[in-house]
Parts: sequence; structure tokens; C-alpha cells
Amino acid sequence: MKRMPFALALAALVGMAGTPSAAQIDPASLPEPLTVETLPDKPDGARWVWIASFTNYAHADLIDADTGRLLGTIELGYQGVLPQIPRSGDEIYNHAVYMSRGFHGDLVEVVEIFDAKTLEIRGEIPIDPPKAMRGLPSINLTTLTDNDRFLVQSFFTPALSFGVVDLERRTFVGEIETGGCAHAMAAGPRRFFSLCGDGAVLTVDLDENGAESARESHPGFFDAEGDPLHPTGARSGDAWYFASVRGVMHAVDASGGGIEFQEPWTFREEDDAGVWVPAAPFQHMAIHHASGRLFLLMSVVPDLERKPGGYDFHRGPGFETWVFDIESRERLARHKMDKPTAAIAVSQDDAPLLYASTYTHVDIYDAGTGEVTRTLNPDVEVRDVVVMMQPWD
Amino acid sequence: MKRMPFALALAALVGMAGTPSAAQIDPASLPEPLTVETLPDKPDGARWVWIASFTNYAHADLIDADTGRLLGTIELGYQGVLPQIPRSGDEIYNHAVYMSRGFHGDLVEVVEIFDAKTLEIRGEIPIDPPKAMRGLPSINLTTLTDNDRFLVQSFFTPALSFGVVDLERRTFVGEIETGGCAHAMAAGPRRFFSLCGDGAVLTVDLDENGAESARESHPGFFDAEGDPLHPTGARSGDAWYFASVRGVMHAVDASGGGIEFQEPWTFREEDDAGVWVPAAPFQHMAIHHASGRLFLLMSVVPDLERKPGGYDFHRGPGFETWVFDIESRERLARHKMDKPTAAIAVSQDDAPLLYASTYTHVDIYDAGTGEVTRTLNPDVEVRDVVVMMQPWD
Amino acid sequence: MNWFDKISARAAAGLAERTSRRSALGSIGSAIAGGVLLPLLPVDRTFAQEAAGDAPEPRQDPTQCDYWAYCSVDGWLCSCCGGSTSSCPPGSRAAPITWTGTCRNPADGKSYVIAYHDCCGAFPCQRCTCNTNEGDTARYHPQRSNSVLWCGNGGAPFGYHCTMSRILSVAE
Amino acid sequence: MNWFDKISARAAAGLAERTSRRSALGSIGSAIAGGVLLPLLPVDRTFAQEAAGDAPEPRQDPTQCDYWAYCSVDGWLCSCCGGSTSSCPPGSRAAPITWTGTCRNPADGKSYVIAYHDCCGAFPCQRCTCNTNEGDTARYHPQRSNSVLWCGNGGAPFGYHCTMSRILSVAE
Repeated sequence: MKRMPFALALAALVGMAGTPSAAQIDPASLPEPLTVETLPDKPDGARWVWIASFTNYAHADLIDADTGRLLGTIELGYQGVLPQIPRSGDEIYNHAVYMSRGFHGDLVEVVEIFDAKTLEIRGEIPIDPPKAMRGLPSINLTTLTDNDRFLVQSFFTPALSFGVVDLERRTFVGEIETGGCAHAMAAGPRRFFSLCGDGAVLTVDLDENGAESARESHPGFFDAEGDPLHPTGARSGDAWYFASVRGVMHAVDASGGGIEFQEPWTFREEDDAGVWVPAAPFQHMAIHHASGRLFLLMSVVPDLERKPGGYDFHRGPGFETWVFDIESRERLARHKMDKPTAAIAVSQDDAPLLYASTYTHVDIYDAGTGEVTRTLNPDVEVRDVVVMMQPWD
Repeated sequence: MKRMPFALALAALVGMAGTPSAAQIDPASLPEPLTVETLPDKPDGARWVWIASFTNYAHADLIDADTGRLLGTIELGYQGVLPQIPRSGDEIYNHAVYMSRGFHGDLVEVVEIFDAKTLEIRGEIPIDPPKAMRGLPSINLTTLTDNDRFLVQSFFTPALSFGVVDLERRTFVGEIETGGCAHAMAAGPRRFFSLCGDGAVLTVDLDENGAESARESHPGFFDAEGDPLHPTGARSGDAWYFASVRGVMHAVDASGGGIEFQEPWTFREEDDAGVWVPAAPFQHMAIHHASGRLFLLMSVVPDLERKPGGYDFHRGPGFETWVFDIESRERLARHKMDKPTAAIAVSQDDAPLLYASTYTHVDIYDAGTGEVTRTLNPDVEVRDVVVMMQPWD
Repeated sequence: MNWFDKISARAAAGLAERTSRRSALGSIGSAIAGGVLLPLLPVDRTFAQEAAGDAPEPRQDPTQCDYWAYCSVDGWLCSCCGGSTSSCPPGSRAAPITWTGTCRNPADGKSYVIAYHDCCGAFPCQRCTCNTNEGDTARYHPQRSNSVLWCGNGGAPFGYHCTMSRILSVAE
Repeated sequence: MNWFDKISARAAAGLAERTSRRSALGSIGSAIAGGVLLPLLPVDRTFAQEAAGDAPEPRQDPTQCDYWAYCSVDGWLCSCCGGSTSSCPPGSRAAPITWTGTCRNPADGKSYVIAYHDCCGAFPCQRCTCNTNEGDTARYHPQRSNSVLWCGNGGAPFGYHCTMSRILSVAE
């Protein structure tokens, strides 16, 4: 680009006009004051995104997608995936596990409370004994209830259960046993549901203290043996959408405090490349709420034959992103990905960006046309693998 | 290579012949027993080397340099450099720092005690309050006294001092203040010395409990302002060798409990590339004891002009390794490095290997001819930077 | 032609009608460019072989991802880390509870039940990343899911070091 | 021709009499091949510029390693991490005690004393690695050594995040 005057360049690049380190230095301004940045107020129309990189100890960078500027970083702990961002308030939460000696020593499980403006850690809520589920990055291992008060975490001991943390009282409320259900999806002010090994949906209601007040099993949501669901579903309004291994969309509607299953619909398609089914490297689904469009990362396999033990989850990269209209269930577009893609996300403005992890970097597409427009910070070496992206709109 | 029969291949590759996972499986042998490996006895002539990779939390891999086989790994902690290997006994020590929450939280400083056969951690010796010096990987921040009993660690608060740990009683003995001396080099059963900012050598004697019993400053070892020494020197017998920024070799002889300075000798050379002086990316010196040959990684600069503040340490990669006969001080050879080189080490057998870190990998040279023979495990992705190598002969 | 070329070729073929040859090649190019990194990443060999149409006969070298008993692995192979298919590298400890898979041994044509034990409590090995996932299922079927970190269970420490593939029995 | 090519060319020239052109080029090739990685590594820009003979005029862009006040840096630039030359990125804290260097500002021709404060207590930034080291000395002169980790001093936490280059005064 044309060389900007230094002050402007600084303002753009570092976001601090009139710094004393500008070309001409007033000796009276020295020594420079020593300060600590806080996050700027988000300008109207700015598109910020948390980009989580994963290997061993993970972290999330907050990036201004339009300027590429890194605004701040938070640590996610061992095999952490994404921070929890409440609808309101001035805090960010991260459910983290650490070890007292790097990769050995005692296990510690905590919810760390970040100031959403300074990114300083205000405190932590211990979860003891630690039972957190970790492993391949998966977006629905942790959720916040819709009232922002309770954090629900998948436990694995290897029995499947959940831990509930009261973010207001800063305490670990306790453990909720389940009969083989995993992943937690918020579905109301004090309610979440989970996917179970028998194909049922389990709903759990919490009382005002976060203790279990009711639970209900809703059988027959999906065929766990014949066509298992990818648990990496996405929410829009009161509905959650999950894609199955064989390319059938299932939806749970939690509006009005109840649970209703929408009629599943098949979206897989066969062509000379093979059968197109959901890819599942890391995160394959994203929804643009205003337009009601669902984006799904797709992969191709030669057939739908079942393997011993069950279906493969096709963790290979995605080669296309398919766009569906949630209302009509019509497929509106097939976007070819410029590079093998590990995860997708979409911004919520009305000229939305489609973020695509290429493992080492993030490519930015026009979510409407499917054209790749640029690579975010192509010159920045990413040491880890970009596994998850979460717009902060 | 020619395809080996499977059992042999297994024996070579995994080192366990007759495993039940051989092609033909005896059902009666199932389930396979679940075991944990211990290090094999080192075969005569085998050349093992610890290869330390550094970024944030560091680790060292023990590799059989002839087969390329990874024998085991130990964790080195935050910005750790190399484990401490005593002359005798069945333990390995690592001076480590950790943080209680990954990269934040409380700082912990310990000496971890590894079983030299199982690589299990037998225990740790806390150093409290923590004052360890960390930073760019440097080989002489930690040393074991020649009686193997005391570990001496450079402290930085930012005052320079040393911590002494009694490995036999498993206790932190205490701190030894110095007047601006850094790095610890063993020089006797209960003695070490350090390099000081005034160009002196400081010797410290410890009593049988590890407390300071005597100290002596020996001024005039080097010109700290005019021609500072690289502290990454190497030892052969009772003598320690240090190269200066301007290419002058200095030696400390600690034989007989005294300290003698050998006459410095200049080895830099000018040619049309510029002035050849020691390179100092990480570790630039290695000595083959039996032959009395000193290997030094070299870099080239246009002139020896002094910069404001002092001389640069030329942290760029080395392009040649020069070989000196310690006795005659003759330069015997200039070995051109095949790739920009970050560190060197040499095996102690009589057909020695020269190990050269290329940042991402380790190249192996014939230390005699200077020919590069191969890259160690070229297909293994090294996530961190290979900064230090220590033969375990 | 290695599996990655095959993926790309296959994908390119599939894309061909909807794209110019040039961009299809572009997609191959970038895929191959990714090759340097991909050994570190969860690359789905099963997918690759499916895409290749004809799956090559799995080999008998336990330091390679296509060793027959690795058909449902997702992790770093202990055989490359100082251990073996049934022993943890020095200094690490096995998680006694595991997920299991069923793999066919081409040498005798039999299928075997494989227990994929994680070795735990040591620095991440990060060698021989192998992500085959044959028959791998979701976490709501944990006993058949390799997505879960099994370290930390049964008294094992939490830090993941590598994964073994221990033969339990002939599959009925 | 960027500085790295210059190093290689220069080194190659130096090697020329003692080596075949081919292996000299090989040395360049491997050096350049290393380029992908080297931005992450302690690469000595001063050395590079010396090798280049004519050092280019340092620029005024604090997100670039050749910004004039970075003449003795060794670390990740806070200006690339959400901070600036004199402010730590959100969530990190400055080590109050520092090493200092002296750098010349081409805009006014004056030399300034620069305090290189580490920002501490946050996940390693790992962006904009800059290793200039002009006038850097050994640890036995800590106040002028950038080899030392300054985090952990003066009440700052220990974990290294990035390095600032704060202008203290005009150099006398």
C-alpha cells in the first residue's frame, strides 16, 4: 500500500496516535510513560473474532478481522478449546485444566474469570476433584446457561457426567450423573441438554442454586448406531442443529421450555467424486442468525458402508462449505474451499465473513458469494493448529 | 533398505524381538501384557545424545545417534536447557521452573530427580524463594560439582548470585551472593568458578555441607569491556576454554585446586567474506577429550568495530566449524557447515560424530573430515528449536 | 502416488465439473503445500484410502501409521516415542481404561480387538501422528471413541504422551 | 534482496574460494529454505546488516523488526501482540527492571536510551520475533544483556509474553 505518514501508520498499526515514539520526539515527553493496554471499545461494524490454537497448552487470540490486528490473548489451559462469553456483563470465563509441573504433577481444574476489558484474571473457581473431559477439540464440551449464571462442563471419569459451576457465587455446585450422555448445550435460562448413547436427548433443569431440579429423557432423536450425530452442532435462537455422519440434519427446538424434535432432512449428495457428507476435523457448522443460513463443512467418501464398531467421523479436511436456508431446508450454495479446511465460523453482520481454518492460518471468504478474499495475517507463523473460531459481535 | 523380516524389523525399530504383535499371533499370548519400557543398557560403541528443544516448556530427547531411535524423553520445565548428568550413580537431575497455571500463576523452582534407567521422577527438591536465571538457552547456568553432590544454579533477581542444592540430603542449602558474576563452572570436588563483570574469575569453595567456605577473586582474566568472553565455554580435564567476541581464546586451569590463566591466543581470521569470529546462536564450543581437539562454531562480520554499549554477540547462525588442537593451539581444519548452524556437540568415541543443530533438526558430520553424513530423523517434525545437544557416552 | 496426492486428485476430480482445471490444481497444490504440516495434524488416513478407492494392504511396521493394528488410532504412536504397541515409553504410565477398535491383520486374515491405551504423565511426544479412526464413534459412546483423552483415568496422570495399540483378543 | 539473501550471498562469497560454487549455492538454498522457520528464531539482524555491508536506514514502523528503537531487542515485539513500544498487551504486566540499549533515530539523527521492558504473565505471544542485539553484552553485565529473562523481577510474573522498547532519554 502507499506509505502512510508515520502517525497514521502507527494509529492504524498500533492504534495509538500521537505516541512520543513518533519520528519527532519531544525530550520533555521522556521517559515515555509505561502503560498496559485494555481492549478498545468495539467500533460499530467492526468484526472481532476469537481464534483458538490448540496443541497441549492452548490459547485464543482476539483479532480484528478487518485490520488483522491482534487485540489481545487469553490462555485456555491444557487442551482448552474456547472461552465462554456471556450475553452480558464484563467478564469472560474459561474452563481450564492445568498441571502443577508443566505436563506432569498434580491436576488442577478451575474456571478462570477474565475481565472482559483488561483481560486480567480476576479470580478462579476450583473444581475439585477434577473430572474434566478433554481430547480432540470439540465445541460443545462446555456451555453457559442462558441466564449466564451457570457454567456446565462435560465430565469423563470414564463415566459420563456434568459439573455445574455457579459463576455468581463463585462456587462449584456439584456433579450431575447421566446414563451415558455427553456434551452440554444450553436450552433455557437454567437448562441444558445432552446427546445420549441410546439416541435420546437428555434435558436437565437446574434450580436457582444450580442443583438439578428435573431431568427428562427424550428418546429417538437420532439413530446412535446406524447414523450417529456429530456433537459439534450449532444453535440459532432456541433451536440446535446437528448433522449426522450419513448427511441427515436433526434439530432440537427448546423454545417455550419444552423439547421438540424437528423432522430430520437428508442433505448428502452423490456425484462422481463420491458421497458428500459432513467433514469433522474440528468445527464444521456455523449459522448466520439474521439470514437464517446454516454453513456446513463437507467432505467426500466413496460410500456409506459401516465400519466395524461404527461409522468413521471423517476427520479429514473439508473441501466444500454448503449453505442451507434453515427455514426452507434448501441448499442455496456449494462453496469450494480454496484450501483443505479444518473449521468454519461466520460473522453476524449483514455482509458476513466466513472464517475458515486452514490448520495454520485463517482464510476469509465472502459468506454470500463463497469467494475467498484473503488470508488473515498470512505472514504470522502460527505455531499451533487453528481449531476453533468464535466471532465476538 | 532391503526389507527385513518383521521380527528383525521390530527388533531394530522398536527394540523388542518376539513381540506378540508379530505377523503370526498366538491366541494363547493374548491379551498382550501391558508394560513400561526402561532404557536399555548402552551397547559398547553406541552413541547416545540428549537433544534439547526449547520454546517455552522445554524437553530433552535421548536419541541413539546411529539408529536414530528415540529412547526416552524428559521434561525440562519452563525455558529449561539441559539435564545434569552426574559422573556416577543412577540418577539424572534437572533444575526446573514451572508455573502453577501454565504460563501464569505461582512460580515454582525445583530440582527434579530422575531415575536414570526408568526416567521416572523419584522426587524433587524445592528451591524457595525461586530466583533462577532464565532466558536465551545458555549451557553454563547450572553445574554439578565434581563430587556429584552439589548442584549450583545461577540466580538473577536482578542481582547476580548462586543457589546451592545438596543432592544427597535433598535440600536447598542456600544462596551465595556475588559482586556481579554470572554462570557456574565446576572446578573441583566442591568448587566452582564464575565470570565477573570486571573481567575477573571468582572461585567459590563449598564445605562438606555445601555452604561457602572460601572465595577468591582472580582479576584480569579477560577484558570485559574491550573483548568480552562468551560464557558458553567448554571443559576438558581441569581446564575450561572460553572464546571472546573478537576471537581470542582464554583458558582457566583449575588443576591442583588452584586457578591459573593460560596465555590467551588469537584465532580470528580475515578473508574476503570479512572477519571470522565466534558465532553465538546457542552453543558454539565442543571438545573431543581423547584427541584434545576443540570445535568452535564460527560466524563472519565485516569489522570488529565496537557498538554503543559493547560488542554484539553475533547470535546469527554459524557457517563454519573450526577445529583446533588444544595443545599446539594450531587450527587443524575449517569445516563448512552444510546449513546455518545453531549449536554443536561432539561424541567422545574415537571416530567421533559432530552434532550440528540446524534449528529444526540435527545434522551429523564426521568430526574428522568435516563431511556431513546425514540428518538425524529428517522426517520427524521438530515443533521447537533444537538448542543444545549433550552426548551421553 | 501417495495417499495425499490421491485425496487431492480425487477431490479435484469431484470438483472438476464445478471448477476450472486451474483452481482444481490450485486446490491440489495447496493441499500438498500443507503436507509439511499435515503429519502433525489429525489427518484421516481412512478417508484418504477411501478416496483412493483401493486401500493398500496395511503394513507390519509398528512405527508407521498404516500398521494394521492402528486402524482406529488418533494420536502419537508410542512405538516412535521410546515405547511399543504394548509398552509405554520410559517415565510415562498407561491409562488402564481405553477405547477399543477392531482391526484386521492381513498376515492371518483374522480380526482382532485392539485396546488403545494412552501413555500419560510425560512431555507430549508429538511424533508419528496417526489418525485413522476406523469405526471411531462419538463421545456418547466413549468406549469406542478415540476423541476422548483417556489419560487421568484409572489413576493415570493427566498429561498425554502417546498412544499404544494393544492386541486384546481375536474378534468374535 | 532481503537481508537473509545478503547473508547467504556474503557467506557464499566468503566460502567461494574454499568450496565449489555448487555447494555454496547449496548453502544459500538451505539458508533460504530455513527462512520459513527463521522468523521464529533468534536471527541476528545486526549481523545480517553487517554482512550486507550497507545497513538500510531503520524504519519508523513499530510492528517491524527494523524500527529504529528495536536496535537491541531479543524477543517478541509487544507492538504485534496487542500492546505497543511502551504499553503491555491486555492482561500482561511489565517487568519494571530492564536492560537498556542505545539506538539512533534516523528522523532526528539523535541517539536515545531505550529500556527494553518485558511484558509478563500471559501466554507467549510468539509474534514478530526480533533479535537485533546491537551492543548486547553477556549476563555478567546484566543491565546491558538481552539474553536474560527479565520477567519475575520487581514483582512481575515470570512467564514471558513480549518485549517493549521504551524511550527513556536522549543519550548523552
